[in-house]
Amino acid sequence: MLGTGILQGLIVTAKNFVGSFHDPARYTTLEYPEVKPALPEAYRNFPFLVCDNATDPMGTLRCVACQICEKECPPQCIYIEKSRDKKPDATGKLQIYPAVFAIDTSVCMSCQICVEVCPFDAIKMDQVFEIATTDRYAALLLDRGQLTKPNAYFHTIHPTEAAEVDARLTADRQAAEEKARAAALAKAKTPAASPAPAAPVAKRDQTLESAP
Amino acid sequence: MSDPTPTNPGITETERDELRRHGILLTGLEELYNWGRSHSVWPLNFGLACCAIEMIAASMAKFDIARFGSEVFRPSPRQADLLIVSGTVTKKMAPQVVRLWNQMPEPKYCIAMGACAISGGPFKQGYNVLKGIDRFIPVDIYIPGCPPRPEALLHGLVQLQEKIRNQAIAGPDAPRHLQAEGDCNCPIPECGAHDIEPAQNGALWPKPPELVRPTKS
Amino acid sequence: MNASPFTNPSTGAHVRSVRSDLPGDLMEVSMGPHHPSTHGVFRMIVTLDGETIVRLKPVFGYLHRNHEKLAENTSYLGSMPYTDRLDYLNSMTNNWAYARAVEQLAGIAVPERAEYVRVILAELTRLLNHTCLAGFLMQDCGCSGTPLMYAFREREKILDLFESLSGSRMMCNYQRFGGCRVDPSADWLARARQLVEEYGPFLDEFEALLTGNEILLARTQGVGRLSAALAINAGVTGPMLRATGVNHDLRKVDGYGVYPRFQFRIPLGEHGDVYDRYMIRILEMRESLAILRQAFAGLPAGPIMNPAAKLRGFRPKVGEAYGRIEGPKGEIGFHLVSDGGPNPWRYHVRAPSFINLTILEDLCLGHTVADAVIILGSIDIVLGEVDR
Amino acid sequence: METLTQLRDRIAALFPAADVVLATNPSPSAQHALRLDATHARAIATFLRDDPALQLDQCTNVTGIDWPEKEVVDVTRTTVPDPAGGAPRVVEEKTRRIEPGRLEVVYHLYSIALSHGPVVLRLVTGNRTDAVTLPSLTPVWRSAEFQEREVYDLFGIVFEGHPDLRRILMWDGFKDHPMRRDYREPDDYEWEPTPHGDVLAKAKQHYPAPAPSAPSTP
Repeated sequence: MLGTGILQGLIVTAKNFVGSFHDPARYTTLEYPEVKPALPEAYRNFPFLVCDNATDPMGTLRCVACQICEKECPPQCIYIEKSRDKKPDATGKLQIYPAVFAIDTSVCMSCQICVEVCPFDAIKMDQVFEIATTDRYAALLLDRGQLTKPNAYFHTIHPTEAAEVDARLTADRQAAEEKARAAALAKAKTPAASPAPAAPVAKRDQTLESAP
Repeated sequence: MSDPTPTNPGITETERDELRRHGILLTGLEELYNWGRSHSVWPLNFGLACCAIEMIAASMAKFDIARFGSEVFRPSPRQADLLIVSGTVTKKMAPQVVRLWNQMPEPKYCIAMGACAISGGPFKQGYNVLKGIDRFIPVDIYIPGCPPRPEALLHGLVQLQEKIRNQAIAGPDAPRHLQAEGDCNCPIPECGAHDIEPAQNGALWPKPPELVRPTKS
Repeated sequence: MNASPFTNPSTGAHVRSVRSDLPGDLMEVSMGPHHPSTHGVFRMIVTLDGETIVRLKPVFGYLHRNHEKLAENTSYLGSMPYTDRLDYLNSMTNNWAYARAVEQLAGIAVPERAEYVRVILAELTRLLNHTCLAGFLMQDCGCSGTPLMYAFREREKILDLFESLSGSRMMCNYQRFGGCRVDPSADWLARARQLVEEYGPFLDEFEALLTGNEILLARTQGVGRLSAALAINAGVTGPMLRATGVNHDLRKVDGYGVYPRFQFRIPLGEHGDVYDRYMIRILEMRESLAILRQAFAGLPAGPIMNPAAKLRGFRPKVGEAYGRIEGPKGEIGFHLVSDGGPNPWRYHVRAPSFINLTILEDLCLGHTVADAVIILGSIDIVLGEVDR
Repeated sequence: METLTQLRDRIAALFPAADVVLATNPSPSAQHALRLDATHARAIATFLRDDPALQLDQCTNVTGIDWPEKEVVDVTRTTVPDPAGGAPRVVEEKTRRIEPGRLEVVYHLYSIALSHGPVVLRLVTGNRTDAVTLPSLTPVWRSAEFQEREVYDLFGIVFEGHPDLRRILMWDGFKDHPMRRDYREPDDYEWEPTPHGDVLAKAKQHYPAPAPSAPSTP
């Protein structure tokens, strides 16, 4: 009969309308500014730099300015300049550090490739998305100081990944110490032996390309 | 001439909030006017690219932009208050975007949503991509992200409402539409033989802040 | 019927006779690039006789973002997130098509589990795309709001799944050459399985809302007919082609991935009109649910990435490859030419909705402007892919 | 389906004047191609579409490729027996030659009726400047219509016999062909806060000259 299709449709809308008063599956509105969304652990927005010690963020940056992320970043929104001197990193080993590290969040496409290619677990994805601003230049071009966040923060936003990273870094560190101790022991036994090789820091990729 | 909007009405914000909770509204003309304006920002129904889908999502049930008074997406620029530049503006599209902006009546606002609208974003090195819509029209709020979540758009909208609420209705700080010689029509670029001409609106896009970068080899 | 002066000699499409007692001038109307119904920044220059379309020229390029040029200056991996932004509703299938082209180019094997996960994600994407399309089509028909709102309610559920797996709602950047980026957890799979179980009832409800609606039938049946011969010759693929009755689905024809292991049917249309295109998509969603159930049941354990696949410094040998899969909109293919360097020498996207638009004029001739809007809606275009 | 070599022989028998070359593809995809000459391309294409054993009724993909002029070094290795009776020496002879620039169009054909493919066709222009005309295959496959327009727009290949050869992605007044390798995009690099690589060189012209002894900020 003509009109049954329309009636059937109206019944569906009526069901949804009535259902929206008692059924959470039909009332899906998230009252956003009052109720913050429950972001999944994997959610990514913009990158940040991890430092090991919150009290001395610049001294304990994991980044060693290898410039891999700068090179691999598809939209080219990372800018790194190497330091001329070296500073001890968290393990006490002398390392180059980034003198300038800038990310232009007005360009970044949140693709996470910088995180995937970083051999030092130094750059991770943040989850802050409430960053609308009236100033395009100063507010969206983030420098080293604005980008750096402590490892504890990383643990709060990506607990699983952070735990994995910590376990891996600890294992690497222990292996390095082990090796250094063995080398020192060997050196003590045979003073004429060649000096111990540098402890490996790179975990995934040993062949770091030097910057152009 | 005395200031028509006294900055100190003799009552603190907390007291005023307390009164408001009891149903007593104390307001000035400026506050009432801006309150009305800020809660009825009607956007133009204008989607460009990926971000437009998130803009539509923001207007749908889950994010419900109607809670902010902005659900009335107008198809015609003549009825709209807000231009949400939601996506990549190509050089071929730039004249049309500027024309739409010029067709909108004052007071009007512009939100650059997403990386492409702000700076060209991931596509900024492309030959047909405009490196930011603020080269041609004045932008009030920038929302970075690729694409920003619908919540981020709502956050940007709240920022815009905040901005509207704090605008004076008289004096030199008043918005364009209340200024006697306020003119917001932007010159429309033309598609030339190799590029759009002019490549930017000189009045809006002055030299960007100087950025001293030690020259890398 | 009088022979129309507007018969298109190459295609034979012609104009229905219009009221000849009211002679008047033809009128040229530019629809778009800002038009509320053109699905983005698409423009049609329409010549009208009264309200009947006698000529229609599509104008593209308002979203030409130089994807191909950028990809030729980026590494193979660096182009992966850009493919998300081609057809921004279906990033997972775009990723897969690109990954498949590179895997063919370099001869990379994909672990079995990754193939299953890809099928699961591609079919979820198909659900998402077709649901949204139905909503947008209804929007074009004039029922503004309700169907689209229901469609987006379901879309959000699928996007939540994508987000918790890949980290982003729309731009997943999930596939890699030789596998997938992260392994879905048991918890994620349980959630996906639950969504699939709930999707059938939603489709029933969605169909009760729409399919029998007399206004919808009157607006869509017999509108925008496409013949099978023209569809094949014009390279039309996907649901558009199958609505004309041609049994051609790359999931069956090429049998890529692990699709040959699943039992599913290919819905075919008879008339090739807007209604058939709408119905094909609804029926395809039901088949997708069947594939998803089988994929969940058969998902093997094992690695998700081929350990031999390289992430950085990937340089395929000289050669070229054309890889294609059945995306929700049709055949999405990538043509890659390698000169042995880190960047592709030539990178071309065979965008289904771009080529499906070839026959837009033939479909619209003789119909009214209002019909042109729903014909365009039924082709299912996304401008990011049309213009690239 | 017959192999591409058999197909080439069949075409050569049917079109004796045509120059059909089998272009091998060394990649694992093994999608080899037939390079046709411009004069017979449309006749051969029609044959491929209508031949009952082939029925390549769907032209899926049309692409242009730009091959600018480049210098190629050919290395020929010859094994020279050592006259003294030792191990034979391998002598490398390097010859340099200039590979002329050219533009190429690639068509990917499939058969929906018989479910086979792809057969890849290639057409090559004489050079990159004036001899850029190729026959259009739009009369054979309608799907080539917009794709050939795109190739014309981005690469500047002129398709003879195309019903409506206009720019499609760029605007009508645009003069360049941006997908060519030697295309230079307009200079709008005045705000590049994160430059490196090519962009750094382009952006440098807009930078203020750095202070001579400015130390990098720690």
